[in-house]
Amino acid sequence: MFGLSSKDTRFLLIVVFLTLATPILLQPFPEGSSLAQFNAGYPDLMQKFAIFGIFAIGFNILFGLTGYLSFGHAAFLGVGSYTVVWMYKLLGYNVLPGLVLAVIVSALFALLIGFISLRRSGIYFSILTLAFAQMSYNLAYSVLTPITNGETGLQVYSNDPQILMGENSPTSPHLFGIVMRESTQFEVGGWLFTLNNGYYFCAVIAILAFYLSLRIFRSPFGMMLRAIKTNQTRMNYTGLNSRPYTLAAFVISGMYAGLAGGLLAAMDPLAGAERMQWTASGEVVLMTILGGAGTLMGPVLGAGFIKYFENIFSKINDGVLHAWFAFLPDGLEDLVVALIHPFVGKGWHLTLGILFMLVVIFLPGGLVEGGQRIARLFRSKKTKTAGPGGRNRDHQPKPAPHVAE
Amino acid sequence: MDAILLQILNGLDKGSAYALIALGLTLIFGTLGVVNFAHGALFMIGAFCAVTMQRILGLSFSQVDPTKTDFLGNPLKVQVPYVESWFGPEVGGAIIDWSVPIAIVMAIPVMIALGFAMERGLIKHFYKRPHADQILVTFGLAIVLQEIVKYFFGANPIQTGAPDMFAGSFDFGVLMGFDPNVIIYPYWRMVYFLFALVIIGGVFAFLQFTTFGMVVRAGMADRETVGLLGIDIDRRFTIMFGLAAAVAGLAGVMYTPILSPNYHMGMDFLVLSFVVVVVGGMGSLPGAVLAGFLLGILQSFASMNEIKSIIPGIDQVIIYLIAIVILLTRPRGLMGRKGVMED
Amino acid sequence: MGILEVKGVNKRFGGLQALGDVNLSVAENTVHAIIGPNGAGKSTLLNCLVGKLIPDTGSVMFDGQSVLGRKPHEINQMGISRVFQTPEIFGDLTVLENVLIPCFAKRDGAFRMHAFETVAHERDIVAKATQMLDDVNMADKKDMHAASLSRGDKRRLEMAMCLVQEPKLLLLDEPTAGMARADTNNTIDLLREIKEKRDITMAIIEHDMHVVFSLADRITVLAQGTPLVEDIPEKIKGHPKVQEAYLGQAHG
Amino acid sequence: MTNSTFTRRGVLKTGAVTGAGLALPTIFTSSASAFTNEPTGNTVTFGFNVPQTGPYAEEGLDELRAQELAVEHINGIGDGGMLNTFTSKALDGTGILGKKVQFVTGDTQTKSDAARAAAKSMIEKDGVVMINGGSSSGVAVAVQSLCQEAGIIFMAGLTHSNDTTGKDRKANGFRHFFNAYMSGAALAPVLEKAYGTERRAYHLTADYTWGYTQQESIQSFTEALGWQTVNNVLTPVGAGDFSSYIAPVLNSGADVLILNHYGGDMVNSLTQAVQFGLRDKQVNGKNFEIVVPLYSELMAEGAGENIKGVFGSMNWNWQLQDAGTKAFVQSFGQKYGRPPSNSAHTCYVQTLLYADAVARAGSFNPCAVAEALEGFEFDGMGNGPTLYRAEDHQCFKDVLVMKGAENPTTPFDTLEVVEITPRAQVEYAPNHPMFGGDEASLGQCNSGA
Repeated sequence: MFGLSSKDTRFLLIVVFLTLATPILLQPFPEGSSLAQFNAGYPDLMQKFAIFGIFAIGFNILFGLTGYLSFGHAAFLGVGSYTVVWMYKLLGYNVLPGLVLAVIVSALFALLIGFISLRRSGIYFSILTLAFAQMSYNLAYSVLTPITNGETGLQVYSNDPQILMGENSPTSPHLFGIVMRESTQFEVGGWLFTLNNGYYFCAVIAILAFYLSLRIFRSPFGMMLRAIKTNQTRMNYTGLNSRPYTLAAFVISGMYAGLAGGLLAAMDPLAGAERMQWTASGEVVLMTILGGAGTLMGPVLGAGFIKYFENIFSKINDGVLHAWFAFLPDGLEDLVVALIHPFVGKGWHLTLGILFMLVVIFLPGGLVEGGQRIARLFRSKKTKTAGPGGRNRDHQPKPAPHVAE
Repeated sequence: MDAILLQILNGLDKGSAYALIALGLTLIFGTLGVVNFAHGALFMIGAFCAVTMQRILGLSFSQVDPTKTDFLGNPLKVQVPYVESWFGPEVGGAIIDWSVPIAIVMAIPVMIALGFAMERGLIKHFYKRPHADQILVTFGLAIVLQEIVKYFFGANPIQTGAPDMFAGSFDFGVLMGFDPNVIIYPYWRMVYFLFALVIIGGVFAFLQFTTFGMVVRAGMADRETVGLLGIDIDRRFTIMFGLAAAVAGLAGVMYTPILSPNYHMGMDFLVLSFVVVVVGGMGSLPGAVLAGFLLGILQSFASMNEIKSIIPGIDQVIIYLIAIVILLTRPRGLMGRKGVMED
Repeated sequence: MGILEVKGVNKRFGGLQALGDVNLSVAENTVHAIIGPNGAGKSTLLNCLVGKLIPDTGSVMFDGQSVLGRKPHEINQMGISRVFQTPEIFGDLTVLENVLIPCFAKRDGAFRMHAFETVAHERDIVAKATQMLDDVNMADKKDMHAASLSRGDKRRLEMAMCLVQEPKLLLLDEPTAGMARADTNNTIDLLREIKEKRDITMAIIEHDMHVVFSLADRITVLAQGTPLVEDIPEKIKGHPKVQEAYLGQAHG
Repeated sequence: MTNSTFTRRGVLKTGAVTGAGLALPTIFTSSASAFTNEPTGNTVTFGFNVPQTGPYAEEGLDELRAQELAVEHINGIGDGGMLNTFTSKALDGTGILGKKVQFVTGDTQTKSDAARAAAKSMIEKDGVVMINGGSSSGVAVAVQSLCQEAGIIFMAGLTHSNDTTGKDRKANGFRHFFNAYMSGAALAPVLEKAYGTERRAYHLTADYTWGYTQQESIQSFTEALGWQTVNNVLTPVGAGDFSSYIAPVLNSGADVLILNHYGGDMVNSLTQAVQFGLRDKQVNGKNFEIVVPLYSELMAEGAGENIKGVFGSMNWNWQLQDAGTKAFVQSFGQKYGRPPSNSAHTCYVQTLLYADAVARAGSFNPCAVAEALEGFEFDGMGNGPTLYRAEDHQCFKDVLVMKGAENPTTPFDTLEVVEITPRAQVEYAPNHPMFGGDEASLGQCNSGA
């Protein structure tokens, strides 16, 4: 189906299901329970999962496949956002023209930066991309204030032209009248679920983006990209010109980033310059490596992981801690709270840093490898009970690790 | 002319800091082949050694001064540093005043120990891992280090002044026949520049003239061969890591009077120092130093009003612009070797 | 007129004359060996043929066209494939994928944006690659990680990757360097088989006389960057100049 | 099923006890709400959005302390602080309209994006009715427009840019803190008195929106005094080393350096300017002077003794002697062992003002609250008689001119109050050109219904 093998189709269907069911899956705890703090099923965070998932999927097409480590992808994210907000200002709040243009503009921008940066490889390439992105950020923050509105961030003002705005057009981002920030809520027992238009818009695009990346991974083009990562010399002596391949990968991943940036502005009509800072570029690198570079699902997991930390752990303050451990005797309660205190709330960076280290030390393949290990553990238990037939596995020649999963 | 001289002077101490950090980064990269994103954090820890020394020397006991009241209206508790009560306000005050230079004594062992611990405990396991993994793990470490510092010292910049002796500035202009106040240069920045020269010279001399250094240089060129000679290169590389950490730390200690330290100063310097290293050429020590000073001076030039009025915002992007130009014209930076970090 | 014509090629590195007035002609469907002691300029000559180096003067014509100034991938597309001293393969890919890539390169040229096709659906190409692996007796290893192959198998795979492109000229850079005797013999067998089964021109740079005399139709002896003699193997064997050049190191 | 623009929580979070929500096996509960996050139980949730990481984390921490204290006072815990001196007596220490106040916190990271994400999460997930806090103008403007869209009230924390209540003003947003224009208006007479009218000023300005507005304000006021502006140099944010900007100052013919910097930049640029010996120099026969238009206690602490004798302005300072200030300092000092900063003060006051407005309006409906705040006159909050102007939601009150103390005895009295500039002197028309002119408009109040 969809031009995919049956295994990939199954994989895709699982991803589709998980994406569509996210608003329910991420609300495992009933409202009002003390663990409700950990629920992540609210629109903003779910949108971020989908959007940064797209960003990371795109980044992975470049980094995961070709091995070219770009430290400047945030520039495309920012360009995408600015494009969409400018379209709001000029045309109106329909997100479609902005998103289409965001992808086009970021593609052109990526073509320019990629054309220059890809003249070098390795860390020299990384620094070139970093330099371009930092220049974009610094200029957007200061000198280009007339275009970007600088530190405040680009937003829509009432005196903007908005020539396509009708009398009854929604006054916030929408797709032909479907307003992004509107939600449908329903309650089941103590559980409250929020089905947000914006999230589903992002989710559909994310699924398409994922499907596209799956196709690229399985295509001859994707194979060429992996070949570039492995051995460029052989690539060239096999009659293949690696430059257009890497440039194409760079532009594609730039378009993904532009799309993600555009979606950020489609969910929330403001574009800040910090989106282009090197820390934002670094974030997508971390997401990809953390999840598992070169795997299909890894970057998405990494994106979810980091965004979850940023949004959920940072909100656990002492008051919340005290509420959790209220059942303990006073002295003990204070001690436990004091012990946990440095790691949550404003200390969420610390926890994140420690987790980076733990993951990379113990799971070199990222979170995906963790998942695979668990699966293998599960499988080996099963094969043990299944009898000697399953044991042969280990003695067969080791098949190449498939890039999927 | 005077404006250019002035900016060269200003570029020198900025360049000194860049060069020192880049030097350490290159030592680690050149010897161990590890991309150390925690190097900025080492610089920051060095700076906080100075803060700690200031705190230690300023350790005080409270004395109630009944004539004054604090903000709640209670009698004011005056903090009297122990050193002042031991040695008298004169000598004691002088000791506190000199806390930044004194901190060097503390910073050297602390940084070397930290370097050893980092290398043995963490970096060692990452020699054979891809650069991406090294980046992730050292970046994680950098976050952890800076969060720990933040936990103890807060997020605010902390004032750590230079000794009073070095307060104020020297008028170079008068010396060279210009009007007064045309070319002034703070004494402490001169100290910093000289200090940087001493450290850089020391590192080069160490590598050039000691057997230890020769082995390390050989190891940088060809690790396997040196290993085959039966020389325990790993132990030496550990020491090199300690040395690199100490260089970064000392750069941080002495920089505190110029830049009040805060917990994220390491990250601020990290990106810049990587640009410096790459412009110099990965793995080239002279390249790192050269690029450090070059970028420092060019950045100062770009800050001149005359230039800013022609190209607005040039001072914000000059470093990156130079990096792009150099990397496009010289594929491996100013003095880079072939084949290093190109895959 | 040979398929490869090298005329008056000079190459200097600083003060060192690496190649001095090299003339060489490789006839179609022959195996032409280039031998010579270390530093004779064999590798430099090879690099001039594949576009890695550009000669200072002289011309290199392949199949009636000049190769000078072309990039390695362009020269490959003209029909020259190269086997390296240490096998250059795609280590992270499977054995089958390693062979698929040259198949695509042959069909689609130096670049094609085939991002929306699926490898598995390219049945002709997969069949061709599988057939090739079968030919070199590696069909059973097609799903293995190329990096995990033995050294001999890597060489075999690299050869397969070159052959599947059906090159007009196959360049081999010391294909048996550093091999044990048994492996060397296997390689000789493999090359002989290729020579018999296919219409192919080969140029071999080699150190090992055993290999050269087992395979070559013609031999050029290179010394200090200049061709010393060129002749059939039987004549080369006893040639005094060759003896002189190889004095003390008859077998490398 | 409910359709809502921003999420509303029907069920309350009351700690460990799971209430009726779980007991009732209701599926597809529906309850119409009049406005965003209408509190239905016996509690109401505030959102405190402050920088907890990044360069302003310390300031954020102090804001958080004050907000927590304000919540205690509203709920009747502690000594009541400024509620005792506040002229409006609508709050009685039993919460607001019979509901206890609870709060959630978010981390702005001093980035517009992160601040909006944190604010959205508090609105969507925690169901807050009001957001308070922040330590930079970019963040304030970004969060303010978000609150406008969401239909809740935004009570700005520390934001000094003219834009917040100028061209970016919003019907749902309110600012108690003073602004760059007021700084200029308050500083000018003091500068005239201290340094005369024959001065030549050199501006170093942080290269972003706040820097521009402050520079513009100060320049216009100093030029009105007769001062000349020699140059205005934009410096990159977070430059760290400002030496190449400072070094040419002396030779430019200027005799006053005005540092339009804040936070770490201000600490560094001031420290370095002093290190260059600028303040020991004589230019044009006058002592060279430095002015830092916007002060904060934490930055003063960071700059140490370099601020001695340097003029600047503040919204409020704990050393004031009015009853409101004393009550607040007492209450804050007892709890945290340190006097509050002026950003803590503004967040504390804003929280109380919001609560009071709700009590007076008798509703949490943002439009009703906004109406209660508009044109509200009050006293007893430490700034003298204060007006929340209806036209632009800016508070008008006295402004403090400060000077670095010569002989501080504790880390907390590094600044001393030089003058309390009366409110009349810092007032301006709502359509002042620096505040967006005639085009600036609050827009319509949004309740999210």
